[in-house]
Amino acid sequence: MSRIASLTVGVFTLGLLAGSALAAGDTITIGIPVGLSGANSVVAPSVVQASELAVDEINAKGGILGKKVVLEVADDASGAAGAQKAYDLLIFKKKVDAIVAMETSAARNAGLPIVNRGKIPYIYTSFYEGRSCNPYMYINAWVPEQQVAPIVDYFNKQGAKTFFLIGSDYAFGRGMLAFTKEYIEKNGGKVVGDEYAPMDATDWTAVLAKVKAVNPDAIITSTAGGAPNVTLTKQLRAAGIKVLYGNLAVDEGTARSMGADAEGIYIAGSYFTNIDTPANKSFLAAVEKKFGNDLKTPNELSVPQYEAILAYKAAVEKAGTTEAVKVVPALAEVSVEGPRGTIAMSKQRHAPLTMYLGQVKADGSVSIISSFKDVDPGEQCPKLK
Amino acid sequence: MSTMLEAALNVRGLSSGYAGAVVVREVNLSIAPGEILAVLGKNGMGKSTLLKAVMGFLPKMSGSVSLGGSEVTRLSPHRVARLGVGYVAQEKALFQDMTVEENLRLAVRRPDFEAALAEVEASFPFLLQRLKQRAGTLSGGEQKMLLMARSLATGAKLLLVDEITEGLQPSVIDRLAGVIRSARERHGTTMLLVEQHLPFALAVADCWAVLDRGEVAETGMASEPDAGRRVLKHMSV
Amino acid sequence: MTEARRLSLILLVALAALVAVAVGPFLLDTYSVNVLTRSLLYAAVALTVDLLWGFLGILTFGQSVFFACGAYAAGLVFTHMDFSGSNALVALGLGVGGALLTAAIVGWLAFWHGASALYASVITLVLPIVATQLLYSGGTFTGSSSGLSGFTSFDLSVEAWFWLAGSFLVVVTTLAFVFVKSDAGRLLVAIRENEQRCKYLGLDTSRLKIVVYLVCAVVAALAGYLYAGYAMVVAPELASFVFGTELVIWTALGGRGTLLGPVFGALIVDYESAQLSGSYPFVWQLIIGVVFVLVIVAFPRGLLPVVFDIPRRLLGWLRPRAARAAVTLSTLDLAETQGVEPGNGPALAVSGVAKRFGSLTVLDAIDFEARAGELVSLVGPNGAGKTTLMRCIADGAERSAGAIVVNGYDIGRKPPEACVALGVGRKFQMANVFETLTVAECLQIARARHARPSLWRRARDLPLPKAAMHVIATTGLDRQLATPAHLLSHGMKQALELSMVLALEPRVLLLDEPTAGLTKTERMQIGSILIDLTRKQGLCVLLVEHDLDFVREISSRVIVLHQGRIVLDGSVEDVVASELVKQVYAGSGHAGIAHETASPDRGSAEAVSSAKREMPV
Amino acid sequence: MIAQTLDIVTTAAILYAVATGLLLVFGVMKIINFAHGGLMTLGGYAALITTQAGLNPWLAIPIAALFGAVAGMAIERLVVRPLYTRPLDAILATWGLSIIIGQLITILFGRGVHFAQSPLSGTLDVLGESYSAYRLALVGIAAALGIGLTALLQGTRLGLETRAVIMNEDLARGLGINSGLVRFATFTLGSALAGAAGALITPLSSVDPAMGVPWLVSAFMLVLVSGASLLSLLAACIVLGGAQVLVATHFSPVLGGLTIAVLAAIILRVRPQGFARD
Repeated sequence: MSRIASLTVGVFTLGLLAGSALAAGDTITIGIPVGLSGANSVVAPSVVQASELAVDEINAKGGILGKKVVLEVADDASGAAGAQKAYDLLIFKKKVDAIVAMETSAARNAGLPIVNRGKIPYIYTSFYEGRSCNPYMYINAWVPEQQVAPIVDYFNKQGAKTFFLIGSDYAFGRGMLAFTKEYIEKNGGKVVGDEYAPMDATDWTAVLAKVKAVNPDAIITSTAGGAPNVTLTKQLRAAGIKVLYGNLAVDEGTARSMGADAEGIYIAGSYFTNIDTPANKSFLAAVEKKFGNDLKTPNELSVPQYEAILAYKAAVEKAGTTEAVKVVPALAEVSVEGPRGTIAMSKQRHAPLTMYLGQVKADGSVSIISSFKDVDPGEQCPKLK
Repeated sequence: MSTMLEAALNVRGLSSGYAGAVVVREVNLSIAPGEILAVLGKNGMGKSTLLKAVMGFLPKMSGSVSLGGSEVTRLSPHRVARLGVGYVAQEKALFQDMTVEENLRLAVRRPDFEAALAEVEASFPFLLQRLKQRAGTLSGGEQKMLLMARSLATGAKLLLVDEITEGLQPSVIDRLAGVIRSARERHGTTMLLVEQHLPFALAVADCWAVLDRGEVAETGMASEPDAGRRVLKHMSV
Repeated sequence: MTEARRLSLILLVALAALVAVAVGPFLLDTYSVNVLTRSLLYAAVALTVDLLWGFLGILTFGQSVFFACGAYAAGLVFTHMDFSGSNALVALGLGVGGALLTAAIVGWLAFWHGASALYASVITLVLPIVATQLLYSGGTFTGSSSGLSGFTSFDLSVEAWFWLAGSFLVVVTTLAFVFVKSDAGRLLVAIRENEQRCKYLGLDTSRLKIVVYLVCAVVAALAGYLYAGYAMVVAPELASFVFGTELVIWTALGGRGTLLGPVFGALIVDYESAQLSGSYPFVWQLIIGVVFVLVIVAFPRGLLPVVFDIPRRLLGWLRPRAARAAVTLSTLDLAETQGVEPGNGPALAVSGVAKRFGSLTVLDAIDFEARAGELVSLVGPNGAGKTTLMRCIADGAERSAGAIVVNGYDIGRKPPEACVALGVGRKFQMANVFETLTVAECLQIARARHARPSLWRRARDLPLPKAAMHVIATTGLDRQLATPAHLLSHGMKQALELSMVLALEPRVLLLDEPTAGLTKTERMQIGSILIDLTRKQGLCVLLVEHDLDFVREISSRVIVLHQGRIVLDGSVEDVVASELVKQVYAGSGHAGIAHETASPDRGSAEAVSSAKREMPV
Repeated sequence: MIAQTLDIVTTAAILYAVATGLLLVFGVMKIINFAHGGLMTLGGYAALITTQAGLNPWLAIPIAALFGAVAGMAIERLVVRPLYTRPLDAILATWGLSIIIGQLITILFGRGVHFAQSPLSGTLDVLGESYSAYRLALVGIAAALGIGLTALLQGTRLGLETRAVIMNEDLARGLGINSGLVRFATFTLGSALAGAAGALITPLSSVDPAMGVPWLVSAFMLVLVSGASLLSLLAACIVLGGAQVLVATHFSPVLGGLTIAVLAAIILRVRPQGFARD
């Protein structure tokens, strides 16, 4: 066999040895409780992929403090009971060093008491209704304060005076719209109606009847993800309602799958696939390369997951240890360069974010209309620094 | 003992009843084709139970039942019925909420419903004017006549009729008697009539059997002059 | 095995279980301790499902709501009022109170006189749907979908919580076990088996159901309260229909009506799901679904009994269930008899009673009186309305018009159980007993109205009124006390039911064809018993009977019903002599009996009745 | 006013379409088929496959019905038949089946939300009120369904025999009717209707493994208050569906979501036979 060949083989085996050597040394384990089943199971795969990519990249660069990083994924069934099992499994059986979680609020709340017992760093990476505070927890996704402004401001510019708010009757829906209402009125707009339907509602007849009755300039919705969101949009279109339509709960993927019905919907977020930055481009290239055809399109929920793991790496290296007492404060001081830009969870455990306003095109793609730099999360956890 | 293998109905050592209660004990009966047998006896002596057991509604604890030589002991009611047995229960024998016609159609399995209607016309012509009327709205007597008409219209070879005369006016009873006889004349239909109405029974039947506490206590020919008295001593006080 | 031995044995097992709980945390890893602590509490709720469904026959989808009730009481109080010893008590009170209130409303809806089992299930199905929705709409107060969390709670170690949950489960299970094996507990099975019979034994089954339902609600609420204290989080899914059905699934898998089955079912399935669902979430739920359907269809008794049967079949070392109830009967001395005092006037007075179904009149203008010590026979052809009349006397809600007075008390619109309290005892036509219970147990239940059954003990001796003892002795039932009723002969069943009714110490005894399907000797026995009851015991007996010979032997007086009316009320002789009665029997309406004088069709009949033909006998 | 009337009518139509299958099964077999929701989901996915295959969306309805029918046959033979004597157990077993169907679908198609192409979109003008065309179409479809079923029950031998079994099974058997076969046919038809219903609601909602469940309880309650009559079901749908719309519009959609269940429970409490004639 040729020299080059043997050389490559040699290098390859060396690489293997190095790898195994790394593996042999003790590792850092990151727990990923996520809704593999239940409501979140739609986005869960993309979240897992983002986590795997982050870990691969870290290990490729020699891990954290020379230790190999390992992932432990557990299903939280998108609910409280499942989350309790998942957190018990990760913290007390798998003995993870930290938890990075994209979950429903119910799952997060169910997990927090267990995190308190386990005393480990915890990064929550899903946008949510805000004001969830815990000494071990950081959040790197948006809250109403950051999400609502772009849409409402834009609608105001479009001359919208009267708004109609529609939501699912659950924490996120109510939280978002409560803030939205407040914000609209603060900016001289008028909320002519706000309606909440049951969380699993698939029939919006009555709500739409009211919308038609008051005929507002703009509609802003914040329903549960998946079915309710989709049924509302479909029925809204079927009812022939054609006013400005801002949707606080739809993600790029869902919008795309809705096809024609989604056209014209305004959505705000901290991440869209076509954000034109080198960081995002290289990120997309990396996932594409790693997962190829199995790739689940990165989105508002998976990208923060990716960035959170990088943030944990940074914090551990800053603290020089994985001990929670040192890592937790460090998390507030580090910042990472991610697809969404520079993210630092420096504001009362939350992160100022660059927000984008987009509109869904006929082909389902989202065109970015404008961006708002480093929108502040506002007063989230004044008790925690 | 019967030697007629082709007996239209042949019941051998039949015992049956409900939940552990043996109501019919070791009954032997056989009816020749075209013969009419009246089964008499007081209430609670097992007459209806006998019919239900023959039809297959009740489990047979022992014994066998055969129709025209073919064994039907283990068959379910609808199979027995399809072998040409018309069963007229004592109560709830009509679909009250269905029309007269529907009640007829349900029973009539042969394709030519017209022929069935012709049969009805022969027996109770008034029913043809009431085809679209709900059976439940017919008077008690009319309902019984519909029952009779229905069982005849099916062209059944064997009819099992349970107290068709119960609570009927004499005129109606006479009419039924006439119909039954003429039907037998024209089609040679075999019949087993469970009866408490002695005169009617003896008028239409060829022979009779009295059930007492589930057992055949006595049998005889309707033509015998003392038949009435012999039956009567089992019947009343 | 004496009562004391039996109870101490149960206690011993319970103690063993407590020891297991005590050492648990030292043998199990922290993870298992955490998971099991919750499973133990779920198991306690599954236990209540079993009590309601497995024993009482009420399929309930709503126990989750009571669990959530306790949990949310804690969550709400600790969140909005902060945690403190006193607040903990307030929360406990609210949780239990809330559960009781909800259960009372549901009970009132679901267990009213004559509500079907399906309807009861429907109500328990609507309950969680409503509850969950309310929690969702609670906004920040209930935390809506996110539930409540981050509240402080009892500062106990994980181990302590495990011990608490474990001992709670053991205690509840033990109490439930002792209860269902007790005399009172047997009532549940009786109600499931044959609620109608229970009512006619004077038991207010609706009330009993509601009471059990309330208790189960409280147990579930307590479990929920502990859950919230331990998990420090409450979420709407605790109240959900899904959790409700999960409880049913665990119960079904473990084995309904076994108490231990559901407990282990809950523990194993919940613990395993924690292990496996992580790796294959959907497959796991698929497996659960398949196994569940399989069990329902193929092993309705659940898996625990199957597991126990295998060794029993193979080795026979687990001796089959010891012959139940070594009960000794004794005659109740007259001092203790509690039957109603004979009121003044006739024992039974029926005036102007009528019963109509829509336009159809089954009974009309029925008037008669019967004295104590009188045996009145009701005769008449089918459809004369005899049984209907019985029903009207035994259930105030039955008749359409008229009044019925028993022992001087008007029964008004009272339900059967209340009529029994006035001294009415009804024996049905088809022997109506508790098929799966033993003779002794059937009799005990018949006495339950008088001798309040113990909630934890099994009575060893059963004092019965003289009349009942007489029946039992003459029929030899006393030799079959431990035989399950469904194994009795028809005659014995009739006798059993009769003695059950007599155990009520009735003043007015309604007997619907007590001799139907009996052998000659059995009929004679019943006859002599009836004579004794009336002549010696001074009962007033109303007897529906087709067998006029029998009537003649025993009866002082006969009432003939025909087409819903009384056609004759007199002595047996009057009846025998009566032309009318002959007509009634020999052929409705037609004059003449012997065929010579019979219908004009006769002649033609001869024409068709052909010559000699063999009639096999 | 007009809009609200239309809402009530269309809502009733949807409920009617969803509940008929369940009613048929309940009427003949006296058991509640909790797999109805699962079968609807199945129908929804059948519609999805159909439209994705590029076939005419209207075809989705018969194809979904076919899927439902086949599944129904299997269910009746394997699970329901042994449980005729245990109605409460039948509820549980069929509930278990709906879990199985849901999980199988999830494993095959994933948990994601899909969309079947709608056969009809846009709005129509009704008395100056522009209204969803498909909802209006549903009224027609539901009516056709009702008329068709009535014709089947009133006009055909099978229908006649089915009604006979509903009214008095023993009598029917005595007249030579194979009630076992009738039950089988009925369950199959009921399942087919469930499948069709699933296809019918896809344009209004998304296609996901849980799509049938929210409808199950409403359908279930409607059937309980209707007994075994298509006519009383119609009445129930209009009254309860109407109540739902009114409550949702004038009070809150949340209460609206509970209206049918709660009202039905109360109706049954005061009048056990519900809307059915005594």
